[in-house]
Amino acid sequence: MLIASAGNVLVWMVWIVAAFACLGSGVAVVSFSSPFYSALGLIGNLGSLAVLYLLLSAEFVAAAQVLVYAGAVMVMFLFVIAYIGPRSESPWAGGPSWQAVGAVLASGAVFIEIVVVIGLKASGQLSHSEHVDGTFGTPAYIGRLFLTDHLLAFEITSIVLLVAAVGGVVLGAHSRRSAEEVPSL
Amino acid sequence: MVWGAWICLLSPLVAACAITVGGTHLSRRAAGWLATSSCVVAFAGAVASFVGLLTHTASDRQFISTAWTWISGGRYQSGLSVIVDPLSVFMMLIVAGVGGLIVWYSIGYMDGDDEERRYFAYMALFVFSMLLLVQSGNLILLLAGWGMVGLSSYLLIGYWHQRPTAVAAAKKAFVMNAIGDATMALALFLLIQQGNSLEFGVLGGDFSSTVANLVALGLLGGAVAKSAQIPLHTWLPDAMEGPTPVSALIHAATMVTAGVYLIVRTHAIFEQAPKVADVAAGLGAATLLVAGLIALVQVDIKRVIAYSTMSQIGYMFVGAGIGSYPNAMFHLMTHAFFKALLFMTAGIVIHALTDEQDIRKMGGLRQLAPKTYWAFLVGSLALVGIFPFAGFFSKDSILAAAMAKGGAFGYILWAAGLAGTFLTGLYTFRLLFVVFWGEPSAFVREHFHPLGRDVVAFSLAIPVGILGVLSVVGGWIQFSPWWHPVETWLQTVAEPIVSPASWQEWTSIALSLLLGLTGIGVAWAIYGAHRVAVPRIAWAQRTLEHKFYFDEAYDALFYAPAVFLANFLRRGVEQPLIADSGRDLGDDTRDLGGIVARAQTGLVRTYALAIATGVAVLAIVFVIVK
Amino acid sequence: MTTLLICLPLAAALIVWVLPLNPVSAGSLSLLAALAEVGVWIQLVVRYDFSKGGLQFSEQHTWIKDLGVSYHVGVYGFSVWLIGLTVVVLAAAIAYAFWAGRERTRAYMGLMLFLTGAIVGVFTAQDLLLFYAFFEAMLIPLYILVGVWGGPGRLGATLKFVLYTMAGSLLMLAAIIAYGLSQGTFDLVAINPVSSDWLFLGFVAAFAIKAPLFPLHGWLPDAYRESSPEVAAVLSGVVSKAAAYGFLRIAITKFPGPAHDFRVPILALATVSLIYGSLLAFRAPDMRGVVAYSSLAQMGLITMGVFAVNDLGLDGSVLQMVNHGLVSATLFLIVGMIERRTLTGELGRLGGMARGRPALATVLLTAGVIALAVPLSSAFAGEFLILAGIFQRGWGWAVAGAVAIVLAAMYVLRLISAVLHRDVGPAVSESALDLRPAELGVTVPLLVCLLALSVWPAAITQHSFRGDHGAFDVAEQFK
Amino acid sequence: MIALLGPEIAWYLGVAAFLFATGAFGVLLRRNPLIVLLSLEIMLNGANLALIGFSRNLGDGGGQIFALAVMAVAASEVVVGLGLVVALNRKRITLDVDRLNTLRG
Amino acid sequence: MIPRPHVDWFALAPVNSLLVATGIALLCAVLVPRRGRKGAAGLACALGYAAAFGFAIALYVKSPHPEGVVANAFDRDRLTALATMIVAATGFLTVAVAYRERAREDHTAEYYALLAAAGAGMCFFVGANNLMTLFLALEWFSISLYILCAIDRDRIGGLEAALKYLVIGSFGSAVLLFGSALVYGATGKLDFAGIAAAGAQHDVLLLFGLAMLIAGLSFKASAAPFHQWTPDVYEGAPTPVTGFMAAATKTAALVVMLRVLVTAFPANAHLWTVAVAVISVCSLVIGNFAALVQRGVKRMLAYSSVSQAGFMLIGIAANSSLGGQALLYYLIPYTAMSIGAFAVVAARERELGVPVTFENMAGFGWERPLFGVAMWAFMLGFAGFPLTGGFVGKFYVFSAAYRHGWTWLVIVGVLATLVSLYYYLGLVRAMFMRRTEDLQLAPIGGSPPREALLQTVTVTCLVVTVGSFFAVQPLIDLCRHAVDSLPF
Repeated sequence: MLIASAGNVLVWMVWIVAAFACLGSGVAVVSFSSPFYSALGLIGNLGSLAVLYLLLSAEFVAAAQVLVYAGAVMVMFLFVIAYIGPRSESPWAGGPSWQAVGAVLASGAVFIEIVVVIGLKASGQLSHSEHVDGTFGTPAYIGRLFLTDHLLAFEITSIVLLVAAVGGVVLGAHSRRSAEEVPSL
Repeated sequence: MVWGAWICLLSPLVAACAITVGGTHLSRRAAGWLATSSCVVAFAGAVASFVGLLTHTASDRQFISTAWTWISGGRYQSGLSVIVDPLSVFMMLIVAGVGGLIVWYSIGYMDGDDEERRYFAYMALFVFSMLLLVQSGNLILLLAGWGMVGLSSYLLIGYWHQRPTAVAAAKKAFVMNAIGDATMALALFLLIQQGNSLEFGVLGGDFSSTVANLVALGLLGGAVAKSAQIPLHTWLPDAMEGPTPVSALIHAATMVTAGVYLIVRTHAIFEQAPKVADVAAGLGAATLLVAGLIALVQVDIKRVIAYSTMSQIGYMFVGAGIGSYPNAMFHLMTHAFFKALLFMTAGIVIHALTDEQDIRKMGGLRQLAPKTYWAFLVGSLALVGIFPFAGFFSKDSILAAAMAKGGAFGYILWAAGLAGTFLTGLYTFRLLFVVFWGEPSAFVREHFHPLGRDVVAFSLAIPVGILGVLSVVGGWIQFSPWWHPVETWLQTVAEPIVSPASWQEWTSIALSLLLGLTGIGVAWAIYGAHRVAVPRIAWAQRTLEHKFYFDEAYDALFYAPAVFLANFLRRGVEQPLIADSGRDLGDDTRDLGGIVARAQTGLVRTYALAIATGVAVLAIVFVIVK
Repeated sequence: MTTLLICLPLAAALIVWVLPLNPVSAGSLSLLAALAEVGVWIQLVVRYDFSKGGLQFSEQHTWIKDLGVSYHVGVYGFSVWLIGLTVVVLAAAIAYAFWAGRERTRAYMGLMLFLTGAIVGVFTAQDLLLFYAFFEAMLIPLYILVGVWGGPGRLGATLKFVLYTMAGSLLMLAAIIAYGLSQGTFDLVAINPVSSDWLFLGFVAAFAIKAPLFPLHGWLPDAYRESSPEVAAVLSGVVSKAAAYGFLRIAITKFPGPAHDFRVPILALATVSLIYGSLLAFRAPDMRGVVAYSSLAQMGLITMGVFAVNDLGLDGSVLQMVNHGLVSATLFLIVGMIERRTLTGELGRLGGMARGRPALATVLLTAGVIALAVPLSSAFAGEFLILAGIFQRGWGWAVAGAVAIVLAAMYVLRLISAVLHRDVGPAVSESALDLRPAELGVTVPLLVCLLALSVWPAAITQHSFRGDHGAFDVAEQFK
Repeated sequence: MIALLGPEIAWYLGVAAFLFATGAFGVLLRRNPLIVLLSLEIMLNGANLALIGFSRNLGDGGGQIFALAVMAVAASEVVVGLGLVVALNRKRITLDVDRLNTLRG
Repeated sequence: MIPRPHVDWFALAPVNSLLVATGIALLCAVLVPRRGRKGAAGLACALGYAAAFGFAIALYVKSPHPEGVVANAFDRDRLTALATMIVAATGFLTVAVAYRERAREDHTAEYYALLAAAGAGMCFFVGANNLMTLFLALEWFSISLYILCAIDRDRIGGLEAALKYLVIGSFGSAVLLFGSALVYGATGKLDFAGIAAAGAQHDVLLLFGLAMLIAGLSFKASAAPFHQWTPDVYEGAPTPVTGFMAAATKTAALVVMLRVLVTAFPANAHLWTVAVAVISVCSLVIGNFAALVQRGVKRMLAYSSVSQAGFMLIGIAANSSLGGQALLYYLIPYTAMSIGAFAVVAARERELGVPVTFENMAGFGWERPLFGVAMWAFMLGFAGFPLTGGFVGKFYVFSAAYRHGWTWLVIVGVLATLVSLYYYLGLVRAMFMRRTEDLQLAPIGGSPPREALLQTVTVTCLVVTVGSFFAVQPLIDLCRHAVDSLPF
């Protein structure tokens, strides 16, 4: 009992740290003026999210998050930023434009609405979570699901990645005759 | 007999079509002869019908021949039918006979005109229309003929279409007549509603007095317009813009008397609406006086005769209005003779003076054209009603009938008629003296050229001669105190509702002769012998010269408002409201489009904002509404 | 038979479009097709059993089975005459276009033939949706015909024309959908009359714009002025009749109740159109204006006849549809012929054309006097019946009609004298020829039709509704 | 069987909502396409957190699978997005989405 | 041993044939020499689409009863089959339109590979039976389209369009995704039938998710107010791709919207019918009004596609079998008209070498009568004139709305049609009523070659546009059987 409640307190503490890191890094991403710092913020965000995933018994997802996202995707980001050179932009300069006001209002509204909706539900279904067994979220568990119930999703994901790869080739490759101007149609 | 009527009706139409289609393949003279001979054929047909009717007993003299159903609407239908009865045959004879003479006369009169063929086609068309009017077996065909004569009259008045005055006069005539057509049509609508038929028999039906009054008023409207009676008379003097034979044929002998025919033909309804009949008589009396007065100051030879026509038709209206139908018809016939004669002699004068019509430039023609003078004199005497000329026999019996009608109204009509007789004598002989007496004026000496001895002259002279003879002897067929074959002939169709006593006849004869002669005498004193100066009363002169301001009044009352209204609608409604409003609406829509398109900023952030807003709104509505 | 009538011109249009013909053979082929269409129509008249009346030569094929829509065509007694009007006027228009020589002959002729088929379709469709389809299909060639071969202001004119017309038609489409679905069928013969005011107004809106009635005639002056004469002839002569036909076939027979309730406002609009059109025709500065506004007036009159909803009015309006169709087509063609010679339609610059041009004068005069409904003409017969019919609904309407007759005399005579009479106008040169044989060949047949109808108007009035009890039943309900 | 320790799912969802809104805010506000892409990632991450939260709440693995798939998709989008940015950069175009407004109206 | 689910290869055959085509085309990029590359890849792509079309027909015939395949992730039913047919036909025609495009020769093979991949994604999308496959398939074809927009990297407009499309598209996807998450959270299910069966219709999470799903799908269907990317992307993308997007994307998005709403949210119909109706009205109003002032033809067509989406949404909003039939029927002439119209635009573009505006369409109708007449027919079809299937389509959607009791929606639709006439007929006016002399441009390279492919495509589209007017009943039967797979 004591262990359980101690575990609970521990989880709470971890959650608080991770959640605030997550929120803070999220805000940082959108508010840093340099894309470089934003990208770093995103890494923090992904990391803290991985912790949250762990708390939710999603071990494999958390691992994938760190490996795929924080590893591969962010590297690509940083690489591109480095390639084109970081350009700073001051999002708040020049006083609030109607676009900025709209942005605050719209995203604020969405946030508040979701929170209210969750709050409405908080005492119901969301207040007690199902008990899961130890295999929940393990790689084996995920792998089984991928090969049975979600076989198709698994396959499609690969196709999406393939398409993206083709896109990367098409868009990123140096054109062989970039100097010549070809009629643009 | 019935076939005679059809031949009579159709032969002028055939001629008209043939001339139109023939075009230049037909020589000008041939066109003239074609038209004339078609009238002769028509006359022959009329005679055949007349003879045919004579072989039947008096009570059995009505035949209706229907070719086919001309028009129908549900249960209402009317045939293309002609009626052969004493009244129609009477009119057929006059129309075809006098018409034929006048067309013949035209061959001479119109000789050398550019578009003779057109003229003769129109003339033939007119004769057809007039015959249709008098022969039609039901009211709608009557109305059809009514309109067709209006059309041919329009065509003929405006024959010299390069003259703006002629065109304007033609239009005026047509529009005035159209007003009459319209009122007549309304009367027919009412008849259809009441009786679902337009046969003549329906008029004898049992109508409420309102209906009878309205129908009679509508018909009277048509009659008044066609016969140029007050208040729809103003077109007739202007119509003198047409060639003189046209004036003789249409505006003297036949068409303008159609109103009288109409009243006689439809007398059944007028007898059910005595007040309207009185109105007809009253209008006739008013017209005969007004026209007589205006005629006194006219300086155009044809206009004087035109006003005299109006005045004489006034007599006929009085006769028809008081129910003395045979007398009205009889006067119609004699009037056809002498008025055609007058116009044709006037035409010869005009022809001889190279188309001059102003009597102030004329004078002394008696010496230059004695035969014309004598013909004109015969016509004038017949017009004034001097014994033994035609007018004497017919006019006086109308006056007697007015007297016989009795009552204050009857005597007023009678008095008006008598006063008219005096005026007739005065203006007729004013014209005669001014034109023919005295020394030839400078203008006459310069321009007069006598007729030759060619076809032209013969075709001018022979019809005049025939009409001259008819003007002398034509009246003798009826002398109401003693013999009345016309009345007997028309008895079965139009039984007179007044029969004057013998003393009334004689009183009227005596007084009207006396007054007619007085009029002639006064004219002689002023214009013939120049014993008395022309009396000058400025305001009266002005009023008469302006024809009692009828034209001005109509202009101000109807034409000007119509034009004003039309212009107002064009500038004030059509342009701003109808034409522009559509465009404005279109422009506004496009502007709206511009606003919408401006929301498309090209900025990706705005697009995202729109989506976010959409989601926020949609979600909150869903959650709230559930 | 009916399908043949619809499809013959459509097929001919396709052939003319597809085959690479030279202008002369394309024109001759089209004319031949138009004349063949007239021949088919004559066959139709001969074989239609007028003593039996009712729907004949009907053909029905499934089109949209689920919603009760079918290709159902057939001919009523009165539609025989409207079809006749269509084929005759279109043949004349095609002949004139051929003679006058239009650029891009194949396209032009094909569109005219297409138009023929569409209009015949309108008059024969016995299914609401099919009717609408043909009603709209008319607009397709007209848009191009006016917009491509029209005068300098053609672009604005077509736009206005199409937008006005479609505004009405689309409301009608809404009404058709509501009506057909609520009744479970779109078949015009089988569908039950209803008493919905809104549906009725939807239909009336379409027809009132197409006819047009005041104040919905904004498209009319421009469209009639800017289109080529033969197209204007078809527009005012035939296309406007589709609206009157709609009033007759749908508005009053399928909506007896609302037609009764709205009779006074509709008659008022019709009367205003009549008087307003007449007055504007009287002051219009050009020939086309006169004919255009007189068309407005005449459509008002025809509408009055239809909404009299009695035997007289209906018979009269059918007759008058044919009359006005023929006469206004003739007038527009003559206007075109005069414009070819003088390069203007302004009355102020014309005049004195009668002298030395007897054929022109005769033709214009004949058409003119029929247009003003001189008694004994078929137009008179039509107007007489209409007004006699409307008289029974209230004498005031007939009086207004009678006033308009007088106004008609005024504007037609003004037109005639401004063109033919008085001094020679500045735009009229001595070298302006009389009508050529080909031009006579176009106008005279139309006039002959009119004269024949004048001799026997009962040909139409007696052979329109006999045995067809639909209209009479409605008339009964009004009593 | 393991019960959920620590905060209830609702808290996780709150974080998810905040992330989603923050990401959206970034897209709406930022002009640098790179940062816009990063913001999009934040949005997707928010959604992923929600999926995994629900997955845990329901004890159903579907949400996790979904989240994994989303990761792959996000990676794909990034690849294409970065490719576009590079291509634009090669055209010497200022990296500012507000300058990309030749297509409008 | 993991029990592998049964894979119904036949059901996946259309998708697979397109995937094979993608693969072959990609191989061509590597293996075939430069000269033959375009032909080989194009052929592969075309064959892929043809095979997909054929398989779809077979599927339609063989799948009278709907069933979920591959662990219930994909629907094998006639709705899928019909939608696949439309998409496959569209893709096939697009290949033909694209083939002669004057573009640099760099990435032709990839071009056709991506075209096939996008088509495969759509074929998958229309058969998606759970939220996950739905999202993934959406991304699949969206990403393909992003790349296709920018395939010609020298065109700045293309890049701009692609970036905009990507940003906004991902934003929309994220919304859709979050919505899916909420629905999943509320019901615990990802598959549509399960969502419907969970009985959570009053759950606020579900409602919120539904709202986001509707927004996300409306975005793909380019319905207002989620449409703003449409004009920019349509204008910037290569014309054949634009045609493909206008026709196929819209088909896929609308069919899926119909399926999702009807299958997964029947109990919330009172909400989403109204929402869809409102979105449809917005589309009609905004699309039409904005189109009024456009000068560029592609841009006008883009706005017109917004308003057309509005019309088709009416069919969804009706929430009835009739509405479904109306939508599916409408799609047939609509896709033909879209492809055809963009093919004509492409033809003019290749003549002039500049973007096509109303002004430089002057005289086109007379110079190229086939294209002119076809364009005329397409415009009339968009405007809902008879003799084109557009008329019957409008008739059907209005009928559906009326049956649903929404006469007001019919009125709005009617008024929108009226406004739309202005620009549709405006294009006809530009083509036929303005003279060539008004044109201030000299065509590049003299008289353009007669393009048999473009002409064939145009004629095909013309035949479908006009033919669907006459052959209504067969097509409606086709659509009715397809709609029968949905639980109305």
